[in-house]
Amino acid sequence: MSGVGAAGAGGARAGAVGELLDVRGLRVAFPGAGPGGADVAAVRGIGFTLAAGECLALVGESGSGKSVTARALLGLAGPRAQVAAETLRVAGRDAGALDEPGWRALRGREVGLVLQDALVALDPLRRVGAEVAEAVRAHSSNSRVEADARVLELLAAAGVPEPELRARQRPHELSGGLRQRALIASALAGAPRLLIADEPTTALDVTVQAQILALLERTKADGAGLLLISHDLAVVARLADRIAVMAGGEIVEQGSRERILHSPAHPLTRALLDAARAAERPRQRAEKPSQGLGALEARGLTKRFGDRRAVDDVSLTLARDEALGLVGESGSGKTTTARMLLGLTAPDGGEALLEGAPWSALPERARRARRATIQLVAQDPLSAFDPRWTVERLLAEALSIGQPRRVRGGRRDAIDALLTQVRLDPALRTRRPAELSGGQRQRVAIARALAPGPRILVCDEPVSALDVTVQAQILALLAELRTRLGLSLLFISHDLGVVRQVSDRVAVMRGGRIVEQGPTEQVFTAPEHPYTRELLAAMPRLEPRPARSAAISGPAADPALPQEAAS
Amino acid sequence: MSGALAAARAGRAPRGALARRVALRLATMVAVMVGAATVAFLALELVADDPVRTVIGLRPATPELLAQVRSDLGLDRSLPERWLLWVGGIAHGDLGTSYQLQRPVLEIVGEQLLPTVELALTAFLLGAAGGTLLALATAGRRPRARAASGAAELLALSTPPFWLGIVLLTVFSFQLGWFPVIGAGESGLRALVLPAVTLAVPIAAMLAQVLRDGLEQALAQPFATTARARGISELRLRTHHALRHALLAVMTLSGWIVGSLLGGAVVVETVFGRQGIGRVAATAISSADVPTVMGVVLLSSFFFVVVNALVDLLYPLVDPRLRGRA
Amino acid sequence: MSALRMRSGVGLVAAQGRRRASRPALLAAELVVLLIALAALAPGLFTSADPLATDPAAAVLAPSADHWLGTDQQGRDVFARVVHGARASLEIGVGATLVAVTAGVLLGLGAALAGRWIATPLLRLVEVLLAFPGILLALLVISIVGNGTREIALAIAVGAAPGYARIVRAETLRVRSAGFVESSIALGVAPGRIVGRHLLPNVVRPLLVLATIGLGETILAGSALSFLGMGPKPPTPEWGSAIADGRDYLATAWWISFAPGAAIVATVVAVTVVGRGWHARLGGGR
Amino acid sequence: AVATTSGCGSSDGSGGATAATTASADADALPSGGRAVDGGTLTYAADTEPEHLDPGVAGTDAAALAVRNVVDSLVAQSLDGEPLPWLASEWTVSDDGRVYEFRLRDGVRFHDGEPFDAAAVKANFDRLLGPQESPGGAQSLVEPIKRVTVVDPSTVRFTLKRPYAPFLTSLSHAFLGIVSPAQLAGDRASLPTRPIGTGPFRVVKWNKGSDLTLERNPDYAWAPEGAANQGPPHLDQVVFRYLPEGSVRAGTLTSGQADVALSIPPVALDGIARNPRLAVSRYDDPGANYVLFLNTRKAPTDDVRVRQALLHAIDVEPIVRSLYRGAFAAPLSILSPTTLGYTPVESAVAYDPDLSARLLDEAGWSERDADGYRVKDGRRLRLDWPTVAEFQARDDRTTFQQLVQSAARRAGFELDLRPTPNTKIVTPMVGGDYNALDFSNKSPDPDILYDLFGSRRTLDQGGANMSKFADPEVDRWLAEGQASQERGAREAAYAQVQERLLEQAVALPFYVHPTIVGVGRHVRGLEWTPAASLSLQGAWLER
Ligand SMILES: Nc1ncnc2c1ncn2[C@@H]1O[C@H](COP(=O)(O)OP(=O)(O)OP(=O)(O)O)[C@@H](O)[C@H]1O
Ligand SMILES: Nc1ncnc2c1ncn2[C@@H]1O[C@H](COP(=O)(O)OP(=O)(O)OP(=O)(O)O)[C@@H](O)[C@H]1O
Ligand SMILES: [Mg+2]
Ligand SMILES: [Mg+2]
Repeated sequence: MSGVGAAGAGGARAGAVGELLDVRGLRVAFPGAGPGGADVAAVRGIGFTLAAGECLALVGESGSGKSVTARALLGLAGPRAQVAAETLRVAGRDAGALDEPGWRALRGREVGLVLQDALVALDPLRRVGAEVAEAVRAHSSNSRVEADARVLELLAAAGVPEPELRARQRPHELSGGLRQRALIASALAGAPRLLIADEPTTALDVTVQAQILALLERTKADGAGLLLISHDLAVVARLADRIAVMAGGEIVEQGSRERILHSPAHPLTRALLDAARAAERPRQRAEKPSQGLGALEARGLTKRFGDRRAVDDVSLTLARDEALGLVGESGSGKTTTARMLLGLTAPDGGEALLEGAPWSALPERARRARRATIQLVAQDPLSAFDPRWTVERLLAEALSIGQPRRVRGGRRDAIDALLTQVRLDPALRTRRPAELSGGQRQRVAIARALAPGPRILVCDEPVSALDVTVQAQILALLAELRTRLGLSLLFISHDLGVVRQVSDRVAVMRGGRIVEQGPTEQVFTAPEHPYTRELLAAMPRLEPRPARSAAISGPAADPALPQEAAS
Repeated sequence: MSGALAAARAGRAPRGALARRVALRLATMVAVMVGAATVAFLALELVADDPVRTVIGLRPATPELLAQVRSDLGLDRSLPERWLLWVGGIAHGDLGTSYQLQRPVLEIVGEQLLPTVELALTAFLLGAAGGTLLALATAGRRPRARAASGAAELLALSTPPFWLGIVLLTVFSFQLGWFPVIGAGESGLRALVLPAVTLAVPIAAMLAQVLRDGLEQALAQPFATTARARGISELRLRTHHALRHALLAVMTLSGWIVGSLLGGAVVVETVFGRQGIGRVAATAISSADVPTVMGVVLLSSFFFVVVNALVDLLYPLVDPRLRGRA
Repeated sequence: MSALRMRSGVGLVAAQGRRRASRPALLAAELVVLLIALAALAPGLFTSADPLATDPAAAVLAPSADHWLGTDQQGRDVFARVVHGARASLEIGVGATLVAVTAGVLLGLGAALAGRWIATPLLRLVEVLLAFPGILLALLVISIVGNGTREIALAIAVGAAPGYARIVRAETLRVRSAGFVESSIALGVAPGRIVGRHLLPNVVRPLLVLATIGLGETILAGSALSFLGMGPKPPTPEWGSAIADGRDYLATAWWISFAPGAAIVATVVAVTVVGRGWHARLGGGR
Repeated sequence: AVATTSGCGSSDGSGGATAATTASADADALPSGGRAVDGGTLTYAADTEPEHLDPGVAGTDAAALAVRNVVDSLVAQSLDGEPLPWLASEWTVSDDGRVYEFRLRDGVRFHDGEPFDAAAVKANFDRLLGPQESPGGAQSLVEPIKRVTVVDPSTVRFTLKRPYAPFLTSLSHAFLGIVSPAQLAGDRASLPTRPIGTGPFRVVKWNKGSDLTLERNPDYAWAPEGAANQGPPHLDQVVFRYLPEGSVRAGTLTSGQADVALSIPPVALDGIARNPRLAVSRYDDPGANYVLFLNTRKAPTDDVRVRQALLHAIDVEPIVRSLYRGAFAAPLSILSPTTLGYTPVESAVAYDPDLSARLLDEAGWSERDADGYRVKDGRRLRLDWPTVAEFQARDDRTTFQQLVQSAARRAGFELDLRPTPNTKIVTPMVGGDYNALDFSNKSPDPDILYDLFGSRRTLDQGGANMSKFADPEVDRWLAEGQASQERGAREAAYAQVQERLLEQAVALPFYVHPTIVGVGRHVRGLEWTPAASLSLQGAWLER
């Protein structure tokens, strides 16, 4: 055995304390942190327990208080947080009575924490090895040499290939999956009996996601208690023994995995389940044969950044009225392709055609008149809006494109019509982007894209920043608008499930190239390219599939170079 | 696997390209320096009074004398010709001859360089140490201490430096007698204290503000929470994690620091009657001593350019994320 | 040195941080700024004494009921000088800052957006001016244009402009590649509109806040120039030159240079606090 | 005459003459008594650093202050203006006043071991008479000399272009001190930083911008006749420390860091005078006082009534008294009281606001505008007064000028004070584009008036006639003053000049500029020279 702490330590201490976590009536508030100085009650009296070797999953929508709960268990809710609990026993100690040194003794040694933002949870300026070594040395009198040896051991056990090399690198030189594993290694360095993992797989590609889940599974098997936090039921379905569903700072439903998955009581739980299942269902709509001329066409598009080919000889056709999905892991060149198609980035080779006419080859001046035809819905709507503009002004700008100045009232009606079209209350007209929720923001982005009356919509990861439930709503809206307005849709996502719901045809990208292209159901049910198969295998599912485990556990395709960092 | 790739990549960068990059950078540096000196040249030559008149001042000046001085100073040549001569001179380490002192500019500047560098360096070290300690001690802690030090910093930044210098002198030299103004040798070192402190106070204040801000930002980052979750002490978190991040913010200040050291020298050297470039510069400008002004500007822009280049080199050392980007 | 502080734009961006002054502090600072502005516009509201009236017989009197802040070397009422000095001091501070910001915006936008043939020389010019120590630049300009209040403001502005230009350029480049500008391009918005409606406001607003901080620095720069004998021409009441003129009296008649010094400190601190407060109010980092 | 006019930055030396009647120096205040002991370093805090130490090229007081200790002159002068033997042991003057023959002292050696002889003297003067590398203060001093001849190794003859009474005074000047002929012939490059003379001290080290160290010449045995110490100096070293800030100089003195401090700011005088360890001593500079020259060629100051009105409108005395705390005197003439021929002209300078108002009314400036300034034909009575920024820090002149400005305002004058950078002032000055200019002109001889008011001595002609004054009678008197060898005749001539100048209100006397030093009481044996400078040759430090 590689000796990852939890096994030995867990064994030794197993008899001492039964329950690792005993939480009752936990409340966390941030006084004065809300809008207008109101108090924020982030967690409102929740309770749960966790035993060694067990996994409790905390699921719920964004903002429901999952992370705050996790941090409060380690006394790290922040200087402004007010934490209160009827009972708060962590690793057998009464956490309510702990002072700062007491907490310090608990942290790392008894309880390991894997923070939500894996990509930024390691100090970017220090070597990965130093980060892990710090965890090792914080709780032992190991010499530097011993600590270094232990670091390598830990990294290897966490499934990091070439640990000597990785220990010497800095976080930005590691892919997201590797970073997440290094982070878990550092959390396990003190051989804690309890591991808290906050969204350990969000923002990772499906293949990498699968590897991390496997690692956590092993940790649990070694005897440590695991508190797993996620907003995605499909992700936790595999690991959790028990599931607690949070909403608005409260636990609305708690029970065994089977109970929650098969007979959910709370509507929210059901919504979460529905969202997860949608990805697994085959597309309902009948596929239309692509008709006539291409609305948008890529011919051998190539783009280099430095000596790296981000997009390499990509040819695609988006037919009229068609929805084409473009999938691929992070850094595979999806966004770059889209930008070239939109005429925002000049291709180094090849050409993009818009409705059969030259497009990327034209100067911007000539393109401007036709821009109304093709519109973009970006991944991150917040950055796509001028932060100081109101919704009204944003939409007015879009409406004014290519149209003569309208009378005030007319424009206002047009704005209201747009908002209604995307199912938004026209009263939101006066809000600024920062004052909208993620789902509302994305709807405004869609409304803005619709304003000039486009025939083609390019959506670059339009839902990946959203909750699963909101995600589902937006996807439904897009589907509806498409049929109602007769739009052609280029839909980009790294999430296979999402693509499957939306597209008529799918193109799979990897390393800048299209490796497979075909009708959606054909690609999903009978993938030809091994890479497509690998992607599909890694897709998290509510119901475990028996044949997949071998594919998951292999060290497999870590992107060789730091792609997340660069993109 | 990826290591091999990275190595291969590094190997691919041809050595010639690196040399070309270095050469280009050096050329840009020199161009900026010469450019700065040229600004002074054009300004003084085109707009100021006749330099010959200024040089002679109100001494009796017959037309013959005027003509003689004009040719002595080489002012009988055309403007572009003089500029070319000057630029040509730099290549041979000749910065021309001061109109006012009738000595080679290189010599004048050379003998004043060391005291200014000594003063500036001491001030910088004092300022950096003071600012760092202050920031470390107050970042994200006790609101009252933070407010007090914040107020002190604002005060320090709002005080005219010559005034501060005189006050420091009055108290610490004239009243308490701790640090002499007049001193050489061993007491010369003590005589350095007050001018250096005068120069260092605003730097320390500015650094403290920027550093504290950087520290607080770093301490609010997820990696700081992760580090805390490992059970390390607060001090270690500050010194081993946050400080380095804050340093990045400070490095963007380097241009300002160089400027404030050199510019501050003008005032501080006058107050304390110290040797140095600053005083030479002030007198040279006020007497339109074009070659000397150009020499001083060339030199001070040299420091600016060099420090900027150093910072550019240091950035990737402090922040490895920047490595490998051109 | 203070002449240089105004060039610290880069540092200031970093310095102001996310910290927000407490509400009462901000309010007090706004009040101080208001009072100072009022003094500059209508000094008569505060004092009826003539700031120019000399009286050798009443020179260097300590503060008293007649002269709240004492009298100076010329027997002029120090309080009146300080109140009336607000105008020239602010003229130098505000004037220099305005000129510097305007020039900085033009230079910075040009260097960021113009074609290579214009942008590159502009960028080099900014670099060259940055490399030129600010106080020397100011002295140089004064030695050329003379030293009226306006000329001094101009001289300081020349030293401060390149710092602003650099920030404007960096901000412009940042904002230009921001998603919302790209969205506008994708929408087909005309370039002129993009610059006017999206770039400029997003670049200039944070700059204006910076400028409130730069204002204090320009006032200080003015006083350094006075110290070097290049201050505004007498008998204009002005704080910087009042400190410089009173420095020999520091040990014997502290009030002569203390009062204008306090005025400068109060202005700089208040303006800085207000600037930071507004910066935080306007949405911090963006 | 020594006619350098750049403000106070003019020349100084050990020549000069004291008006017998006026006691304008409190030389008594210098600490005295005790028995001289050898050794020690004297630290001398001075305000301005010399730009040059080469006596032949230097041109400022600051240079003279340092150089005087390094080089000796042919003659010296007593405090009452009599020439005394120094490097020349005796001399004769021809009847026509054109030929001077000097017998040189034996056994004098330069610091480099070279002997001092007639050839050395000739070499020095030939250099000054030949084409100059850069014109300095010495230039105008040697102007009257036609040639210098070696009669024998210990006799040298000067032939002048015209009779020139102030010649011996000129020769006593530090700028005509004799440097080693070996240095002149060989290592000239070291002259500006390390002149080699025969003086009581030699230059050791000059840290430009900071301090200058001189060291005792142990072989010195040729002090001027009448000097208390005829042997080598008592002090081992003299360190001049250049501190431009007045308060800092005063501080170094009070804190004991300096033994002597020059130009103590008036505000600090009381404190120093009260300090039992310190003393203040002053000596009025000879030459022309600090005055405001009025341009007689530019409106409105071309009207004598306007000039007179200004003269009578300003009560200078209380201004000087209050600002300078009694350390400076309000003058009654253009010349300073320590100058030969000084003649007070009380009536002409009297404060008389009524007379002033009458004169202005007469001249047509009878109305006043909203600001209280007088106007004529819609134009304001505005006088353009550029000041040299560089000199403004002296004597708190900025303050003084503003007090004058505000006094003039009461009479309806607008004095437009404009501190002007050096780089901007020469052209308007030479071009006559001003109404008023303020300068003081230190000089050992009343002949300074020739340069300041001689009709052919305008600025564009290399003179210093800033008033652009031209009066044939004054020219005649000035010529008489130069030519006559007789003291009484000279005094009479200059008296007439002074009266005429103030009658015509060509210049406004502001104050008599004294050299003020603060001295530690432990410093003994200091002596004032007639050029208002302290001689360090006899100084010693009490332990
Ligand atoms: N430091 C803080 N100050 C103020 N409010 C906070 C703070 N941290 C969290 N909150 C608020 O507490 C609530 C719960 O936040 P939490 O981060 O626990 O959500 P979450 O369930 O983890 O969501 P996500 O899935 O987006 O991570 C949110 O409304 C959040 O805005
Ligand atoms: N402006 C750029 N400069 C340099 N490299 C770039 C740039 N834009 C993209 N790249 C690189 O090109 C490659 C493809 O990037 P792209 O953004 O198209 O990927 P993606 O498939 O959209 O990934 P993600 O899912 O993370 O958005 C990546 O390796 C990225 O680092
Ligand atoms: Mg969370
Ligand atoms: Mg992308």
